[in-house]
Amino acid sequence: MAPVPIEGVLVLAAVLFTLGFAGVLMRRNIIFILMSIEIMLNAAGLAFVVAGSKWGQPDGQVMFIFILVMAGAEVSVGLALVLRLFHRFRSLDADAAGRMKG
Amino acid sequence: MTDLLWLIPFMPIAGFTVLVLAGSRLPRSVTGTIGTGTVGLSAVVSMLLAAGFGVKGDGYVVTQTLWQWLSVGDFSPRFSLYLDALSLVMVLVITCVGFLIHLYSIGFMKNEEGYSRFFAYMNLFVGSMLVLVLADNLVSLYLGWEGVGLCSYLLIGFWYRDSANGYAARKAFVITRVGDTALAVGLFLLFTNLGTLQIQELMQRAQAEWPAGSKIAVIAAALLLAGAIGKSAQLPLQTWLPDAMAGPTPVSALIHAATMVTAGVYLIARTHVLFTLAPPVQSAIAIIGAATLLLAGLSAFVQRDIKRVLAYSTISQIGYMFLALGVGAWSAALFHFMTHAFFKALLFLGAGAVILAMDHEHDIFKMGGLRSRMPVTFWTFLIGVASLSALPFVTSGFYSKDLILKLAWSSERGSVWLWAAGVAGAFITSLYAFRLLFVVFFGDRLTRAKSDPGISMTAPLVVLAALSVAAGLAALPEPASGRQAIQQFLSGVLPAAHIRDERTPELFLLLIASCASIGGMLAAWLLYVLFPRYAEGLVQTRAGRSVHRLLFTGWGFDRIYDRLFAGPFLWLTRINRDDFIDLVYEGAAWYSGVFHHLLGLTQTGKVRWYAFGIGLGAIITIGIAVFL
Amino acid sequence: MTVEWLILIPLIGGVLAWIGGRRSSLLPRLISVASLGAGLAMTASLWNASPPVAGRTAGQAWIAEFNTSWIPQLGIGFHLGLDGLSLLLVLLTFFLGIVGVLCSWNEIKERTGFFHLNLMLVLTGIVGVFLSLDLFLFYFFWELMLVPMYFLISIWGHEKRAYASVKFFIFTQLSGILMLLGILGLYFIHGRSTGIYTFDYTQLLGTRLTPGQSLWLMLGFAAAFAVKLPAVPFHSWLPDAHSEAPTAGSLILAGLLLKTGAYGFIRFLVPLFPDAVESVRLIGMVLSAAGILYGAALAFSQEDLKRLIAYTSISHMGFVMLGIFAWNELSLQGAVIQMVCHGFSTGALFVLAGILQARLHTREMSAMGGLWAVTPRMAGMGLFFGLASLGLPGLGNFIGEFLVLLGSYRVSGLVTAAAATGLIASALYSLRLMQRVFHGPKRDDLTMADIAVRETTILAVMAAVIVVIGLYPGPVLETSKPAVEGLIQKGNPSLTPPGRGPGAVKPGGESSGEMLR
Amino acid sequence: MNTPFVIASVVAVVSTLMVITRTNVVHALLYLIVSLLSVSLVFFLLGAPFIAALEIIIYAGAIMVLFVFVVMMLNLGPQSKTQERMWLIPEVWTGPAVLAVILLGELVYIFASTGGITTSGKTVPAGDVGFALFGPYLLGVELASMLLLAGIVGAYHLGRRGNDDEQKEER
Repeated sequence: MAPVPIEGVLVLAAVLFTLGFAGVLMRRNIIFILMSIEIMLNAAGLAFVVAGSKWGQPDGQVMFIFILVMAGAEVSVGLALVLRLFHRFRSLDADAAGRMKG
Repeated sequence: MTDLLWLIPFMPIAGFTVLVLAGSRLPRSVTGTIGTGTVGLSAVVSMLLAAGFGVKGDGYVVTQTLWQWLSVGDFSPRFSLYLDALSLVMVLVITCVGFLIHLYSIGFMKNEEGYSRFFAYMNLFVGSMLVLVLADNLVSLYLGWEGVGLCSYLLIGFWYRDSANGYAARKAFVITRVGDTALAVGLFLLFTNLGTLQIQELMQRAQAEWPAGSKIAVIAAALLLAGAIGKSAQLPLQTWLPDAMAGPTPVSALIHAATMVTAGVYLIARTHVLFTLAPPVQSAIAIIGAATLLLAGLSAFVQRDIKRVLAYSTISQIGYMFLALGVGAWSAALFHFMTHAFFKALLFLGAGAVILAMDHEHDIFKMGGLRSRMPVTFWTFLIGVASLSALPFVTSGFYSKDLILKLAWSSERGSVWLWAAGVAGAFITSLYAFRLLFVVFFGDRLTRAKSDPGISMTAPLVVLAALSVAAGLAALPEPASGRQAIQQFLSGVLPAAHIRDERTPELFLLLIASCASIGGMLAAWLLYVLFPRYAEGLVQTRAGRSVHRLLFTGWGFDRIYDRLFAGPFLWLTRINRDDFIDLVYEGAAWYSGVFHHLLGLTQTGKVRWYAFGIGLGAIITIGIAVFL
Repeated sequence: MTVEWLILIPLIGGVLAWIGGRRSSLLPRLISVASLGAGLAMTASLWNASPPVAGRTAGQAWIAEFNTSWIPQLGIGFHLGLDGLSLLLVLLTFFLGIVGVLCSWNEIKERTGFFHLNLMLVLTGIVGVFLSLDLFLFYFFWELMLVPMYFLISIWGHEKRAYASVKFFIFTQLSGILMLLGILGLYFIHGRSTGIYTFDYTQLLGTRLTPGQSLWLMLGFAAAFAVKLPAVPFHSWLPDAHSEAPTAGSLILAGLLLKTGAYGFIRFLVPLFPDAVESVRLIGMVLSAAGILYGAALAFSQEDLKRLIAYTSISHMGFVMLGIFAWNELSLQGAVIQMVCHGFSTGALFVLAGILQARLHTREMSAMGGLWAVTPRMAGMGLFFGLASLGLPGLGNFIGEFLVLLGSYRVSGLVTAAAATGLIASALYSLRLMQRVFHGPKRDDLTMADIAVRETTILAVMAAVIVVIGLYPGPVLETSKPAVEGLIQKGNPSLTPPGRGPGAVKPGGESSGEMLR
Repeated sequence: MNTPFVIASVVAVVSTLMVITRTNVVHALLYLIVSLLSVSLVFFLLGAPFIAALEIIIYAGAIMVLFVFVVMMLNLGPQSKTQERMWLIPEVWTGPAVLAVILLGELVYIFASTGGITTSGKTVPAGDVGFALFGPYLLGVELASMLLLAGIVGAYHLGRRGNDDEQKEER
């Protein structure tokens, strides 16, 4: 099969990243925000891998692994916080926890 | 014996310190004797020293250095006293008249509270005046100059309870201070250009270095003149003297008639070399003198308060002295100063006696017919008025004023117009003088009045009356030089006036002058004794009323100065009370507060708002990185 | 040996007073008075021990000197030097310190220990400023003065004390930092050009600076000194700090802190940057003349007694600044005399204001009036010090102002004439003060005790000093003569070593032909 | 052009779009899983089979499952649909949408200018990745392990029911 064009993948990563970013801004439900963050992380990982594949070096993939690890840790702690938030504010509205302001 | 010179100024100042420190505890009689005694002692010492001078007055000088006041770089004035013929005349008049007035005020202030404070200030005044007159350098002269200004402030505001007196005192001090500042700047200029402030040295260096009429000499002389005008209440700084009558009458007699107001005359006489070097300034003096004597004379004519009449009369008489100085007749000015000191002090003390008798009634139209009730006061007041209006031959005023008029005509710097102004002034002077006499002492007795005051008040009146007649003797022509005794006496210090050309019509001038004074008397007789209604009628006419108001307010100078200087200054300072520069810093503080508030608003606490911010930041930075 | 003790004594006194404060409220006062008395005695002994003027060669300028290294790596030395000028000011400091302690004897009731600690720390800072000859040490003491004074105002002050103390702190701190920049700039330039990095004043004197550098460094120093000696645009902290501070606080603020600014100008600014000062000389003089008139105009319209006195000290310090910028022997000696006498006359006025406030619980002059009958002795004193502040000849202030104006006339006649009108303005506000507070209608609703023996003696001593300086200023002038001559030598651009920046400008003496010359 | 790549990326984009726009959380989750699978295909095409496998196992397998657990625990399900719809009104998402489009524009502008480079087409076997991991990146791996440990402890501590301040809350 024909070699994959770099900017094609990069554009894909950019699109995914922006969609994830838009998701973070648009949704008020914290779960959706976390999911969008996952999308953004995944898009970033994609960019790393495609860079690595361009030189045929494993470094891109090593970076992806680190991102994976970070994403795993982040989701676990994030969701634990979401649980606490839910118990505390009885709703998943991100703006409910807006006490620190002014 | 000459080293007793330091006693003259020291005695009154010592009296002042004693009275200030221990005054309130001493009984009144002791305070009185201390106050009067010190001035008396200086009078005695000055008479002893006068003996040494004799009549020859050939530049005989007594000096005594007390201590080195300052020595900084090339400026090293010494406290030293310099007594020559000019200062001797001044010292004699100050101490003798001062002594008489102190004697008078023992009786006058008998039942006033603050007795020791009064005598303390009076002693301080005589002390500073003596320091002024005996100073041998301009800095200690300035010290005496400000000292007398201070005492006039303290004594005008003596009855401090009434804030109007306080206002009059402040007005006097501030206006004289304007003159003093000009004098101070003059001192700086003289020192910077001539390197010394020692009067005698200064005069020699000025004569040597400055050509006549040079710009620097004119400026220096103008500044000294401004100082003299401030202190001697001449045009345009004369508005404070009529208000200064708020003080007790002996104060007005001593300070605002006899001594302080003539300090300006002394200054000009002392530094006459400087003024001869600046002809325009000298003619300015003459013109100021002439203008002042006319304006003040006219204002005196319409005053109702007995003391204000005399105040305006003082301004007018000093105008004569300035006229004399202006035309270069230095010794004539001094002669008029001496005679004026005597008869004006006499008039003021007489007025004080009248006021006391009418229990503090000042309005002359509420008095009348005091002739029979107060014979001694009447007769002494009559001599005073006669001398003021220069009745020919019998009064000393005549000799001194006639000398001035003669020299105004014949002197090199004089002119017919100045002489004419002088003669007109003479007529007006005798007009208002005799008006005062007739209204107060003649006519039907309107109100009750006590009889003559005690001996301690009448004695000075009698002595002063004698002096204001006897002083004329000083005009006796000297057998040798044919010039008058006083002129001869002062010739060592003050140069004789340069006569323009010899053929001055001596007799004609004498005739005109005496006609003026007698004419004024008769006119006053007509207006105020024979047809008093007529004078009233004249004032009621519309033109009469506006002229009357103009003259009454001293030609409206007060209103002009209020609107020109006092008003704007007060308004400006009141508006700027909280210091607009402070608003700049307050503004800075306020703006930082606003900025803080705006920043605070951006922290809404919403997670998505912060994400939005991050995104925006990313876009902007990428945009900058990519496109710029 | 003795110079560093002048600083240690108040410091130790302060700490002891603080400790003493725990036991009894009287002990700190006694300790403070004792230590300040000791300091005064030591300075006095230094004064008459100082060799007569003739004996002292120009080189050995300092009456007493103490120099050890403090942080050698950075070239910072603990270098103290006492010459005629600083000796007079240190004497003034100790004297006013004692007066400050005495007049707050029954005014300060709570936490007297801490109060006296702060008071003594301020005094230590001030004495340190007057003695230090190392720029870093100078800056150290400059900041040391600030914090305790802030506490003095903010803890024991009156109604708006928080506002006043913060404003005072910001003004002085900000300008202090600008001075620090100046010091460091000088330090590095000197280091780079000569290789030795040192903060020592005597070595930094000769640094070769380009006009641009010299101007900017000078402006850095000038900022701090102009704020402390309130030059007009930077003066607005003074009225607030004075009216809100306790009597001792405003006494020390007016009497001493303003002098540190003037001292800074004389000792550091002009000698270190003679050309820069030469170029801004006229501007400086115009600014000080404006300061004189503006301070006086504002003093005239104040209703609060202490604010009025504060503005008068702005006007008086304007004379000092005029003298400094004219920079010749006459004007400098005049500035020294004016500083000393202003310390006494304004200090005394503040003591009086403090007494009035203690009795009437207000500073508004509208609540006063007619006090001459009620308290004749206090009124007498008030009259005396009012006259001193309007520059009555025969009193010390007049000598100061007269010499300053005489000296500055040589530089520019017009500015001096303008400054001389300040004499009229000073008459206006002093007499208004007298009228509103002491004269006026009788007040029978006001029954007040006249001033006590303690206060009378303080005021009498200060009055005596002013009269003596007025009539016989010889000794004071003699002490400051060598110091002033030395400084004029350093500060006069034309006399400094050749090859300094562009052609040396004509010395102040023969400036351009003024109309009035 | 590489057709499987195009298909995979189209699927990824569409599914991610659906993730954002769904109101029901579970649907969004499933779409997310689809998106992750398509991205793993792209990884495979890029010659990174090990990463593709990891993506599926860890990302799609573990993390998404964790999400599902939490969603189930909070039983969000259908009844929160109305609330979601209320939160997703146009005036909420227009702003972020515009911002996202601008960001996309900038990124695309950057990437488009790289000009026709293609991947080397050489697949990088898992062994190389292993060698790299425990070669130069050894430190990174250790740090990653510590990160995971922290994640675990954090999750355990925060997730524990019966936490004292919660007790306070309910009482």
